[in-house]
Amino acid sequence: MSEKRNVIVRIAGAAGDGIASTGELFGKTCSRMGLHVMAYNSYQSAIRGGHVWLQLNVGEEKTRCHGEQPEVALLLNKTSPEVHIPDMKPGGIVFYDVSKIKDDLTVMRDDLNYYALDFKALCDFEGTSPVMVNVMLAGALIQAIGLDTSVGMEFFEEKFSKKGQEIVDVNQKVFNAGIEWAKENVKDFSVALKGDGTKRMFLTGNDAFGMGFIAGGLKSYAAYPMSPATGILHYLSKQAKKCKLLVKQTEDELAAANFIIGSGQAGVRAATATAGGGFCLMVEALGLAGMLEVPTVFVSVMRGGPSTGIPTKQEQADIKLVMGGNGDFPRIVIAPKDTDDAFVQAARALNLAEKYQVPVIILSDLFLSEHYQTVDPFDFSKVTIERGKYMRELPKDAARYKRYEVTDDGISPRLVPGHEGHMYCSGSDEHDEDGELVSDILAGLPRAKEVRLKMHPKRMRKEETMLKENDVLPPEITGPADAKLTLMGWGSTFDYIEDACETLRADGLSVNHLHFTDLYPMDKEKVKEILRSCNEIVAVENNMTNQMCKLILGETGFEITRSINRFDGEPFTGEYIVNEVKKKELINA
Amino acid sequence: MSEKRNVIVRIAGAAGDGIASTGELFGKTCSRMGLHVMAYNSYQSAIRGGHVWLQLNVGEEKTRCHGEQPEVALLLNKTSPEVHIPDMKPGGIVFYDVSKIKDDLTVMRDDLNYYALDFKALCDFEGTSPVMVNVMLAGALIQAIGLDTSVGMEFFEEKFSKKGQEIVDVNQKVFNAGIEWAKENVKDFSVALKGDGTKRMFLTGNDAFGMGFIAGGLKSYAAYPMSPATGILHYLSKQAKKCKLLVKQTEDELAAANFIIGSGQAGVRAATATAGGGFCLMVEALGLAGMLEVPTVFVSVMRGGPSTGIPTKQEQADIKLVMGGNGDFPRIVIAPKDTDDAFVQAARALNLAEKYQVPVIILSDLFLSEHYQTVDPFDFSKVTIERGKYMRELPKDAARYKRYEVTDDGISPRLVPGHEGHMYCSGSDEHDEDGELVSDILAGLPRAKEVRLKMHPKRMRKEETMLKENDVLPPEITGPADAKLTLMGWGSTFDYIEDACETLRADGLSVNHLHFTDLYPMDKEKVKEILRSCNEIVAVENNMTNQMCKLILGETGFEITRSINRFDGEPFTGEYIVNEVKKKELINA
Amino acid sequence: MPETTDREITVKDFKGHINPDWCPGCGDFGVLNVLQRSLAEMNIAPEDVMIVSGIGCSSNLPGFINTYGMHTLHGRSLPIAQGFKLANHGMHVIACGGDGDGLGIGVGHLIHSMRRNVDMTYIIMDNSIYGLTTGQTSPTSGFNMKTKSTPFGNPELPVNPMALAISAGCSFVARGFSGNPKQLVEIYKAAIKHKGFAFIDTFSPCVTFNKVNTAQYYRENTYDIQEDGHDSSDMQAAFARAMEDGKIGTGIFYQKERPTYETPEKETFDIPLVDQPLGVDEKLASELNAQFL
Amino acid sequence: MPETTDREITVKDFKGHINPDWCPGCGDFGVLNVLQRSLAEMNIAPEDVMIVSGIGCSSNLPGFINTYGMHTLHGRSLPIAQGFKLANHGMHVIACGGDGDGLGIGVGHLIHSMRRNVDMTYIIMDNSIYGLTTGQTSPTSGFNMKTKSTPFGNPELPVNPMALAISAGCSFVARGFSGNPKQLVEIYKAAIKHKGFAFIDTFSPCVTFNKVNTAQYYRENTYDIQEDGHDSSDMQAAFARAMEDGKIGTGIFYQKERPTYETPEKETFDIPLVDQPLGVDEKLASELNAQFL
Ligand SMILES: Cc1ncc(C[n+]2csc(CCOP(=O)(O)OP(=O)(O)O)c2C)c(N)n1
Ligand SMILES: Cc1ncc(C[n+]2csc(CCOP(=O)(O)OP(=O)(O)O)c2C)c(N)n1
Ligand code: SF4
Ligand code: SF4
Ligand SMILES: [Mg+2]
Ligand SMILES: [Mg+2]
Repeated sequence: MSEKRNVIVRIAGAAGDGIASTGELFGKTCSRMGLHVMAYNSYQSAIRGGHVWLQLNVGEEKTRCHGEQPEVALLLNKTSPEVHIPDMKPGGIVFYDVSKIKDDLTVMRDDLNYYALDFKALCDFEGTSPVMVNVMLAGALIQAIGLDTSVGMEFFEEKFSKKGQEIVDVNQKVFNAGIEWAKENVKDFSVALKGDGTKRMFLTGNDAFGMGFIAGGLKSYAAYPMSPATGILHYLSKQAKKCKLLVKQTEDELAAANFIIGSGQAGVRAATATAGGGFCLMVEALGLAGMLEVPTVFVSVMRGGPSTGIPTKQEQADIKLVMGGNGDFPRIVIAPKDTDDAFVQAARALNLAEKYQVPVIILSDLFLSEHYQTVDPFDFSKVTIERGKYMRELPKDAARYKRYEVTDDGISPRLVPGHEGHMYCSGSDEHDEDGELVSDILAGLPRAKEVRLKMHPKRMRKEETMLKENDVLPPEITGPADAKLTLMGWGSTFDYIEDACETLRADGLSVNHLHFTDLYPMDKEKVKEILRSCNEIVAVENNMTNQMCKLILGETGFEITRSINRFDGEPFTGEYIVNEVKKKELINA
Repeated sequence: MSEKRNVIVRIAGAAGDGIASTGELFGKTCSRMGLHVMAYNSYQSAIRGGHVWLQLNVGEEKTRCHGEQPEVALLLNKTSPEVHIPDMKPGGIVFYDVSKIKDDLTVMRDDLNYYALDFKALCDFEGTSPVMVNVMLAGALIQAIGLDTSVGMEFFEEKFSKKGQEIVDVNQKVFNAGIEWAKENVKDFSVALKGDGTKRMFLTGNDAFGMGFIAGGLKSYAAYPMSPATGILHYLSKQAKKCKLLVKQTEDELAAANFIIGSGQAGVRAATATAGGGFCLMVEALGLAGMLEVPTVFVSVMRGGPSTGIPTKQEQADIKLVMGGNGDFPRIVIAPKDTDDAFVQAARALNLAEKYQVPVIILSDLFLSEHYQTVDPFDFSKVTIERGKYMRELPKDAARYKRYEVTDDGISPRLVPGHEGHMYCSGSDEHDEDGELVSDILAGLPRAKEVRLKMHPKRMRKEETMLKENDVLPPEITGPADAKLTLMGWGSTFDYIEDACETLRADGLSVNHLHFTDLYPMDKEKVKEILRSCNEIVAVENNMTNQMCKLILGETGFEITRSINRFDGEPFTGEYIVNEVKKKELINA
Repeated sequence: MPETTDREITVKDFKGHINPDWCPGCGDFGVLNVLQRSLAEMNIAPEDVMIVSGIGCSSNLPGFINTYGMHTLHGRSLPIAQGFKLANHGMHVIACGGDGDGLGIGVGHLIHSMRRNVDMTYIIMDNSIYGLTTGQTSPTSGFNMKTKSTPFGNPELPVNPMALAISAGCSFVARGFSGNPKQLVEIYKAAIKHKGFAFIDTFSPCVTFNKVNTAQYYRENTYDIQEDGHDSSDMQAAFARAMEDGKIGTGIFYQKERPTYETPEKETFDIPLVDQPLGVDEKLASELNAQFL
Repeated sequence: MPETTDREITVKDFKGHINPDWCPGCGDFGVLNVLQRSLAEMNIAPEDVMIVSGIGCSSNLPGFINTYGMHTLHGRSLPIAQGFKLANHGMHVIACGGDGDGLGIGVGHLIHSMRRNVDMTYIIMDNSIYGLTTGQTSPTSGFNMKTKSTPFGNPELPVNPMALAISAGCSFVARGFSGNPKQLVEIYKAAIKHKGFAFIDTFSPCVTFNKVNTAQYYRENTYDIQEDGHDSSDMQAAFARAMEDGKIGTGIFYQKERPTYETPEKETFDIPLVDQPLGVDEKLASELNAQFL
């Protein structure tokens, strides 16, 4: 990819300046032209004000990274120049409105091209308002970098037709004013990106989770709003009628987690999502699901911690959280690697939850859940629904059903409630195969110990079965197997690390990439073998304390001693990792 | 201790049969005579019925273990013989009442001495009721093994004088009936224990925690009842007026944990206690205390898990729980080793919490918290109160106070609210040195990252300071340093392992004991060095999955591969460990 | 709305496999009996009933009755019961538990459940004490009552479950006493029949840890509000009864049917979710994709 | 009871270091202003005030006022505030936050705080929406209201904060509107003066996400119950006002002083805990040991 086939665009302003809608307009323009977009939204926990920016990397091939240095910028407010001008790539172009930004920007840097538009003059017609500055600038931008302007026109139709034709018209006129201005004033820009004409979806990881859940047969979803997980709730709420989903905003996370346990016990596929602080409130229910053996899926979206932390910023520091709970119980932890994978893993999680009758945790993060990206339409037909030992009925002459029958694989046949003659009670206390409580029937009798010694290992045995049945994805290596340096990552850093590896290899360095999607359970021997096969491992973690390295060490005894960490609230980029590798002299090629 | 200087007594029956009061009577008799008692209560999560037993090991020297095979038994109900006769030591003696147990017990075993008393006949006077059978049998027992019967008489005075002299009288008469019967009917029993005349306290670990807290300057205690932590609430409630404590039973654990954060912020020493399920509900507050840097002490008492689990049974499986929380924040985890240590560590925890302005977790367990034991009166004068960088006022001309000033040791001077001119707000969002929220003042500006990069390490640095200042107890080795086999344990298993080591050494084996009281933070190098100095380590954990081994491995990279585990709900005993060592051929002496 | 069955159902059909381990004389026996009778008299089949409880002596009930059951977490029976009910509204769902469970740690869920109005029944077995944890103060313990956690007297006003329920928009609000099975069976039947969230606070004395709120106390201090002419459709009157000093009213305080939770979402709930096919067909799949194109 | 000060206090003394980042026009500005005015008019010194909030737009308030503050967890301001107040009752403690914070996730604490009656003030800034999380339904969102999480309409009845508070035994129950500062300042002053737990639900419109409960809506649909002759010592009347359809009453619904939480425990609270010496003397130590001898 040394040939220039992408462009990085940044749109910056205050919250409320229309950053998101400009981004949507721009992103859709690209995705409908068949271009690839990777967008990152740097926003704040304040509704208005605060400084916010969106960065889009548009390319003719898949762009793995939102990039570091923008080449094109739309600056929407007074604060923007001081924040973003220094970041610009030399020779980049900057659009702004003279009423918002009055300073002479060339004083800051003279190696950029500045285009100052005058909203009042250019859009001096009825129905406009200063909040539409962004629309005008978007027109100029889209024209300037040679994209298809007709998509924008459609976009306003779709977006505003419900609000009335006048709104559509005025937006189109303002947009057009920007286009016309650019036609006249913008010198030829070096990039003219050509799409392949295939329309792609432009969506977030949260949207993809929602779609994966629907594809995987979700029927009950309960959640309490919490950034950056709320997108799933918003998405599913909209689909509720169409897809016949129960979507419930509960009074808190305690209720949400327990609600899905009720639904799971009834025999429907159920999920919830939250972020760190909310997941803290679900830990007790997680153990309940483990003990009652109720299939449930918990999405936990990481954001900057601890406590409320930096709620709209990126971090990967909740491994210890999702591994918590009182006592031991089986669970699965999956950290999807990108937007496509979010779709796949959501559906897979529902299958695994039912097959093993355990809680499955999908560990996402702010970046994965909220960044926009172009992806090909999802192939729903590839999703299979496997319900494991699920039963609605028993044969007429069946012996009295045992809900928690001890089996070799630890998984008991599961008859869901409603069937005549085989009633049972599921209890959070230790119980026997019938579900009857040790403390009710065996209180203090020596047999209580025997039951305990059968039932506790029965549940824990499921983790072994997962490994035996190859239901746990081993870490995967991309790049040359014998590379001198291995960058180890997990979850959403996949694309950045891939991007960094490509760059490093292009620079002649010998690197590969070791990626974990499934975090727990971990196949000790297999993982150790893979780790040992690497020459020199450097962990790349979006946190301060290398939580993944500690998990690997605690599970396998393999110690990774070097790492690249970022915990300032931003996601990595390929460039960031490349710089760190070089700065730390991690490799002598 | 090869000479027989102790006796193991078991009292068994249904919940409600008066096991606890018999135990108290018996225990006090011993402790006031200057004997040593270690008692374990095997009870159930049912108020009445269920089978319950209490075992007391009484000795002239410290008894470290409640033991396996009882030599004397009081059987109070019908179910008792089948459960307990098989456990008895050959030659042991059994007391029971003929109205409750009608079977011929010699059929079960003929190597025991049975004493069948007849309550109706012996206590045929006014005011008696069948629930007093235990009192009569206690009289017989105390007489039979040659203890001082006058303590019992005092005991009834103390216990019942408020209820009226008749109650006292009838109890004394029934007690005496047992004594007289034993004088006539019981053949000489081989043990006649002699106390040293020093009165000792007879109390539980929970009582000791409560006393340690009071000694350490606790002022605010909030909790929600949960076995096996409730004893602390009961103890402190009683002392509230006398010691001027705020003792609050809150509406739930969420409230309790947050309540003490409020008190801690106000500048008073504050603590809470709960068990696993309740601690799950405190995890969010734990992170809040970490972020706001509020001194707080959380006692988490482990019991059988997962979920409600086996609520009145022993397990050590909550390490992952107390290490949980979203994001990274500093904390301290202490697992006291015995009743004396409970007192010491409770007071120490309050000091560490204030010195480091962090949450401190005391990880107790059912056995430590609820078993009764004799200990010497606590030396309150040895407890010092160290408040760290605590301030009520600032000099008149002080610069504007920064609550979260960045310091080398990570600890900021702490002015508690109420002082003129230096108001601040503590926020759970990432904040600057003044406490002002990054998202309020620096939303989206590059300086937000700088602040984050200063403040997050500032907090985490406290863990390094703890190690540097030797505030973390390294694991301790007892026994010969060069032993062939090392038994590694943590928390309340201290005495069992000591007991096992003594027995094994008496058998000529070369063993020592490596014990962790402080679990976290862990001094990687120091701990590794100590672990490496051992020849062959076998972990002894009261759980199935070796949570402590995983913690050690994850923190230090040192792997312990062999272990003795017990997770049937019972605590270890020295004998149990000895048997496992021998059965597993863990050592060839 | 779940149906009754054609089979003939008797109390025996609800007899559990294990004998309750409550203390002899515990009020909870009465609640269990009345519940079994109510279901039998309504001819509801055991397999059509799910009983969900929290943790506490009272919460052991589902283990002692022959229906489907879940014995869950302290304070969390209501969200679980609602998650179950909405996933399979073909079944009758009954939640039960103690006063600590429902009015202490669980009161937040209770308030929200009442306004949500899922079609289910909730029985609190109210002994004004924490039984299972051996006698601490509960949200319905009287002001100044001495308990293990308040040896100098309870410093808080007790909650008033009737007033709270009426204010929270509960569509069926009643109070009974396990020592008055004749009245209680009628209340439980009316509650189960009620379309919407039905709440019954049931006095169920703890003989072991509460020496104040005894069966005798309730026998002497309660009266039947229906016999006293109370109009359960009158909310103001219901509130006044709830706030009465002196004798304690039992009976149906307030009842008014309104759309249940499922009503506005009838497209989703036309048949129970558990009976619906999983996943989406090709057409719907491409519609879902198209939203993002 | 915390005191007022001898220094002369003005609104300026309460001006914070940072400018609120609320959206222009947000109702929360009005609440902040009125609170600053109330404290100044009562001549309370800034250092004698602790303001504790949860999480939400409204919960950012403590960062914008010059008093001591804690900005804590969503739904947990009340336990923290009480833990603080009882540890240092020499200070005025005010808790505040949103309708989601206090009536959604936090409603359990609210109910128990009301019956507990710690001497403090609690202000809910009620915009009938989840503001900070960008517009989901809240416990006071109207039935059928369309929000991001209920695009087909809210299927739940809203909570009635006034009725709930009266039923929960709250000793001071009021409602105000940030667009009516004249009335609101009087309510806040009465609340802060009130000995016991004072609760004020304050309409504080969200201009960004709630297009229904706007300032204009409240201007047109509220009336002053005191002007209408309401007797705030009459609980039945208060309940009736709380249940009114049509126009929405503002003012003090109910007020009745009763012993505060600290009263029965006066031995402990003679001086603020924070001013008491730590640990025990020798005599008390040996008494404590003696209990177990
Ligand atoms: C989260 C949590 N906190 C505390 C407990 C301990 N606990 C068990 S039952 C109970 C209260 C029992 O009182 P109530 O709900 O009134 O039921 P009762 O036993 O009186 O029937 C408590 C606090 C628990 N199991 N889980
Ligand atoms: C435990 C937890 N759950 C969820 C959130 C996310 N969250 C932040 S504010 C908020 C609700 C905001 O609504 P409200 O309390 O009414 O305050 P407003 O913003 O409207 O003033 C939520 C759900 C959180 N911070 N913590
Ligand atoms: S302790 Fe009380 S509530 Fe529990 S079973 Fe016994 S009598 Fe019933
Ligand atoms: S989103 Fe609403 S509540 Fe939040 S600051 Fe803006 S107007 Fe106020
Ligand atoms: Mg109770
Ligand atoms: Mg709100």
